[in-house]
Amino acid sequence: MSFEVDVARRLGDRDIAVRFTSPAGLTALFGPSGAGKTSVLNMIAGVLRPDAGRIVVGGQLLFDSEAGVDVPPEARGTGYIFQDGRLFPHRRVRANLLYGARRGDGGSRLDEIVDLLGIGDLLERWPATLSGGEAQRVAIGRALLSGPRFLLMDEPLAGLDRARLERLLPVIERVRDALRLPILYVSHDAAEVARLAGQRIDMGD
Amino acid sequence: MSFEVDVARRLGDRDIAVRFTSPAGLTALFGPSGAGKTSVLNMIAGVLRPDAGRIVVGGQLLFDSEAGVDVPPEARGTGYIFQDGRLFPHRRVRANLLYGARRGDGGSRLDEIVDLLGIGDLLERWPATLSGGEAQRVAIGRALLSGPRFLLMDEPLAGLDRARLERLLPVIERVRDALRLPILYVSHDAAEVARLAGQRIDMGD
Amino acid sequence: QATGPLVLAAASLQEALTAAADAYAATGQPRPVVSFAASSALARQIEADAPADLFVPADEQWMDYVAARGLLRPGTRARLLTNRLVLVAPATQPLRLRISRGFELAAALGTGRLAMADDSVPAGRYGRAALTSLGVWAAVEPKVARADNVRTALAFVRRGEARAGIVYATDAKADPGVRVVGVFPAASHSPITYPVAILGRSTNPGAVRFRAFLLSPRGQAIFAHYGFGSGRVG
Amino acid sequence: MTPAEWTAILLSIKVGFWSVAGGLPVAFGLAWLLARRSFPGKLMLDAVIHLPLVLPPVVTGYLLLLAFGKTGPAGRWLNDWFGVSVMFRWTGVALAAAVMALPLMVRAMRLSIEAVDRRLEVAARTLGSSPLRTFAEVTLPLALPGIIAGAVLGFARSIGEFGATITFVSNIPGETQTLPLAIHNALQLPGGDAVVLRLSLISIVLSLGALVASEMLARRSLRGRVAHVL
Amino acid sequence: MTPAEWTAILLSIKVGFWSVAGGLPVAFGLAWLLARRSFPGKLMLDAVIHLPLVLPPVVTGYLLLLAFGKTGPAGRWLNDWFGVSVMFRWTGVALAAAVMALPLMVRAMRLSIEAVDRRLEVAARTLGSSPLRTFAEVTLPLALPGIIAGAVLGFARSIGEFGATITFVSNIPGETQTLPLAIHNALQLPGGDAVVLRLSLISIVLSLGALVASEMLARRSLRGRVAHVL
Ligand SMILES: Nc1ncnc2c1ncn2[C@@H]1O[C@H](COP(=O)(O)OP(=O)(O)OP(=O)(O)O)[C@@H](O)[C@H]1O
Ligand SMILES: Nc1ncnc2c1ncn2[C@@H]1O[C@H](COP(=O)(O)OP(=O)(O)OP(=O)(O)O)[C@@H](O)[C@H]1O
Ligand code: MOO
Ligand SMILES: [Mg+2]
Ligand SMILES: [Mg+2]
Repeated sequence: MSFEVDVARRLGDRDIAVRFTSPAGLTALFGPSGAGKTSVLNMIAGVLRPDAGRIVVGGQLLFDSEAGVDVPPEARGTGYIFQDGRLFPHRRVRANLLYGARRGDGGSRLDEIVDLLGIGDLLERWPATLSGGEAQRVAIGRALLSGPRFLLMDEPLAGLDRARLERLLPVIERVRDALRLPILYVSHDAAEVARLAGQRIDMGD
Repeated sequence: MSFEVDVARRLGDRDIAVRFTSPAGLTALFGPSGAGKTSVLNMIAGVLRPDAGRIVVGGQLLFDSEAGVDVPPEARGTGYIFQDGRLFPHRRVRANLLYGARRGDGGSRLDEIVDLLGIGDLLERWPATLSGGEAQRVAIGRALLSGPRFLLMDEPLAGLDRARLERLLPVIERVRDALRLPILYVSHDAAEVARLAGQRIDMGD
Repeated sequence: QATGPLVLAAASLQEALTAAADAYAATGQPRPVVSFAASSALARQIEADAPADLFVPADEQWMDYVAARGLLRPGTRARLLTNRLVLVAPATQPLRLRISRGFELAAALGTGRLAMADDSVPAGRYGRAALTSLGVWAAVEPKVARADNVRTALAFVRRGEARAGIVYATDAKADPGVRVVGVFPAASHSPITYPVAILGRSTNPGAVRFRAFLLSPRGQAIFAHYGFGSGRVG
Repeated sequence: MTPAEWTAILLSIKVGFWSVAGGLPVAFGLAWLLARRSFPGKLMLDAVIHLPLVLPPVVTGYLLLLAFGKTGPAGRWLNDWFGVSVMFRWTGVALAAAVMALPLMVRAMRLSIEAVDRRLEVAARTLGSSPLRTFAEVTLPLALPGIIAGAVLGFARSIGEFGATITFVSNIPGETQTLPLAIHNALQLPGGDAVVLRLSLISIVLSLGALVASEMLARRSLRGRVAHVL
Repeated sequence: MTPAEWTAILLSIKVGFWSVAGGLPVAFGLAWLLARRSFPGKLMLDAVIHLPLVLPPVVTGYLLLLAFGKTGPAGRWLNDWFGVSVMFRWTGVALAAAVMALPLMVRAMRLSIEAVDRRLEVAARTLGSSPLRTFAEVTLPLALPGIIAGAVLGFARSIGEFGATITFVSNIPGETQTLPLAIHNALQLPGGDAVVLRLSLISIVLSLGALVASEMLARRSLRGRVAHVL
């Protein structure tokens, strides 16, 4: 089973609760703005603590409120592409890309991924000088290079142009299939979801 | 003429240069990531100084390097929806929405716009607690309420779900037609652009 | 209601002069207000034309400084008090030593230190002069710990951080934590005197009266109680 | 507590309050200049602001005496224009305290101004906000942590200031004798330790009060600014 | 410049360097605790750190004497375990300077730590970075402006420290006589003004050097972090 998620968390006066299991390579998390998609990703990554529940990814138990299990985020093996970018402003693009590579393969796939994302010209640049889409691609590269056991992608392709998108979708498909990384994917684009996702989880409002 | 833009600016080792006039209500700025779309919007808003050029919007001269005209940003009457949100973290949602309303109609359209954007429940919340799409909608509301003479929209609908999008597109159409506000609109969605835009400017790479 | 004169006085006079001001006030006069600080700071305040009435520094030097600038009321400068210099040791580690020409102070200190005021304040200059005239300064100098005033030197001795110290007799008398080893011969240093004078810009009639009180037998008796010698004799 | 001690305590509070109230706006202006502008002599200005930190306090006090004494340029100016003098007055104490606290206030605020996200100021400008309004409604509140920190540091420094004060405006009970001067007096007296201890405790309580107030203010000002994550 | 003055200058530099080098890590740890943790007694810790600011320096010096003297608890401990004493030694001067500078360093760093965007730390954790590595590679460099400001403030304060030093370790030329002590001496002597002026200028030049270095460091550390907009 790729994802077994059963979590509940109160945020302000909203109750976020979701329960799903998905055997698919890529599971899409679908739902309107404010439904709680990012919160669910945060809980799986271990950066937002569920009030109660249980999280298993790729057969590994990450969280269980009853058993008292709570694996710290750095040990979960997450490749998290945040909705809000979060590049390290004090490191150049190259150093951003390689930040998590210590855990992974030490960045041996740097050239390949840089090429795929079309960010070869940006390696020596500071994040503050990147355009929106450029920063987004660097964030994707950073997550992929960190040797993750699974990917959490929060609208990773929003803000990318069609041409870039057409080049990136196959990459994600390859990650899904060749590397056999379970992916949880948040998107508002039904077509994109239909193309990529083996299973679609709908979060109501 | 809605927009008469002829600007050039060097950014790092990239030369951003674009020249267009558009009589249309809504002009789409189209182009791949890194083409310079945001930079053009910044120049029109008066927050990035062109190295040379001339900017006229709705018949009003905003910038002319030869004549030495450079209207300060607060006097340009821009309604700018930034690619990166930029809500004021120290003000609640309501205060964010009303920040520019002093210039506009004093916020008398607050209820109407809040309703259209579906952010009525969020008025007393702090920006840090908003979801990605919620923040985006508040930013749109803030720009609309500031009584702008024209709108600059940098991928305003990225990250919004389809249902929300379907409700928002008519709003933009109404702004364009009823309020007769010239709009410069950055988007990667060709369909969206086709639906909204009277004219489409392509920025090459 | 009349206000008392403002007196600028050396910090080392604090206890005695406060008592004198109290006694003066008890005679029905407006109580003098006394500002205690380093004589150097007070002299410079007078030079900056600060509105004060009486000046009582810890030595003649700063009075000369003020006098040279014409800031004193002519004919009001007088010698108020005298003091003696003593060698002290911690009460818990007494030192047996007789102060005399070439006495074994350096040896007695061993690896310990001699706390005294710095050359820049009067007590330090008197102490240095005394040790020099007794012929032991060269041997002792490397072991000297200089304090910014006598009270700090006294603290080093009281806490046992210094093996011995040179302070005024008045300070030693007031501190039960130290024992007087001996009194330096009066001839080993120039006389320790505290002058008093009325400032030229003074308009407070109390200035004349309080000055007279300090120099009167009643005033002198109060200072004698704290160990000072009379400035009228000697 | 003797009446004289009470007087010193009240004076210290008054001095602390006014030195911060008067010094903060000046410090904020300077911090803004240093954080945001570049101009010839900027490093010099920075150095001058740091002077009271680098020089022994008595030297600062002496310089104040030279400047604000009856014959000093600032003193003459104050006298000619306003007919006032700070010599031997509590206002002089507040002035000395403010000068000594200035570098601390400026540094704290400068740090916070530099940490303000300028893109938010840009956003305010496009919303029709003048540079001044942007400053007052965006920069200033976002720099609030530094303003609060500056105020606390300044208050604490003012409460503790000794050397410059006694050199500048002497040690006059009821007028310029603040807590540290009273403590210093007691320190010179045999058996004054009990008084030293008592007055020191009072100083500590005063600054503790300022600390508590500042923490509450800081919490209030940052209310809602942090999300729940991690 | 007399040889004695040269000695005082070199000693001041040594003291300034070591008080900052020794004090910064302690201050950073404290700043981190105050910025990020809540624990019982936090306000008390905050108050204790501010003590040297609030109390007259001579009181701090006297407390150091009580603690680090022969019979004081810290002094005895140092002697029993390491066979050393800081009394009347230049190490005591550095200790006094560090203590006096501590509140300034802590405040500056605390401000910067509080300004660090915690979402970046969260990102680092998800990339496999332990809390410690996250601290060293994300929090620390992002808080660098505060560390630099703290170092400058601390250095300047150390260069200027007088009251605590002379009360704690007295004024021994060549061992504990730093620039402020030499300046203070000169100030007490009629006609010492020329020396006061000369030594004050040297102090100013020293701190100016620290300022220039810090501005360069700050610029380097912020290189590339600001975009061209407005
Ligand atoms: N601290 C908080 N206080 C109150 N409500 C909160 C808080 N944090 C999050 N929320 C609310 O929780 C809901 C879920 O947020 P989340 O970011 O998970 O939404 P999302 O599904 O990712 O939305 P989007 O598609 O807009 O990014 C939102 O309505 C948000 O406003
Ligand atoms: N300070 C800078 N130094 C170097 N290059 C810069 C700098 N600022 C911007 N650029 C480059 O200028 C180009 C235009 O940036 P801009 O943000 O305008 O692109 P954009 O068309 O909005 O892209 P996107 O669709 O990804 O948001 C980008 O390639 C960017 O990397
Ligand atoms: O009373 Mo003094 O001027 O410190 O010797
Ligand atoms: Mg989201
Ligand atoms: Mg862009």
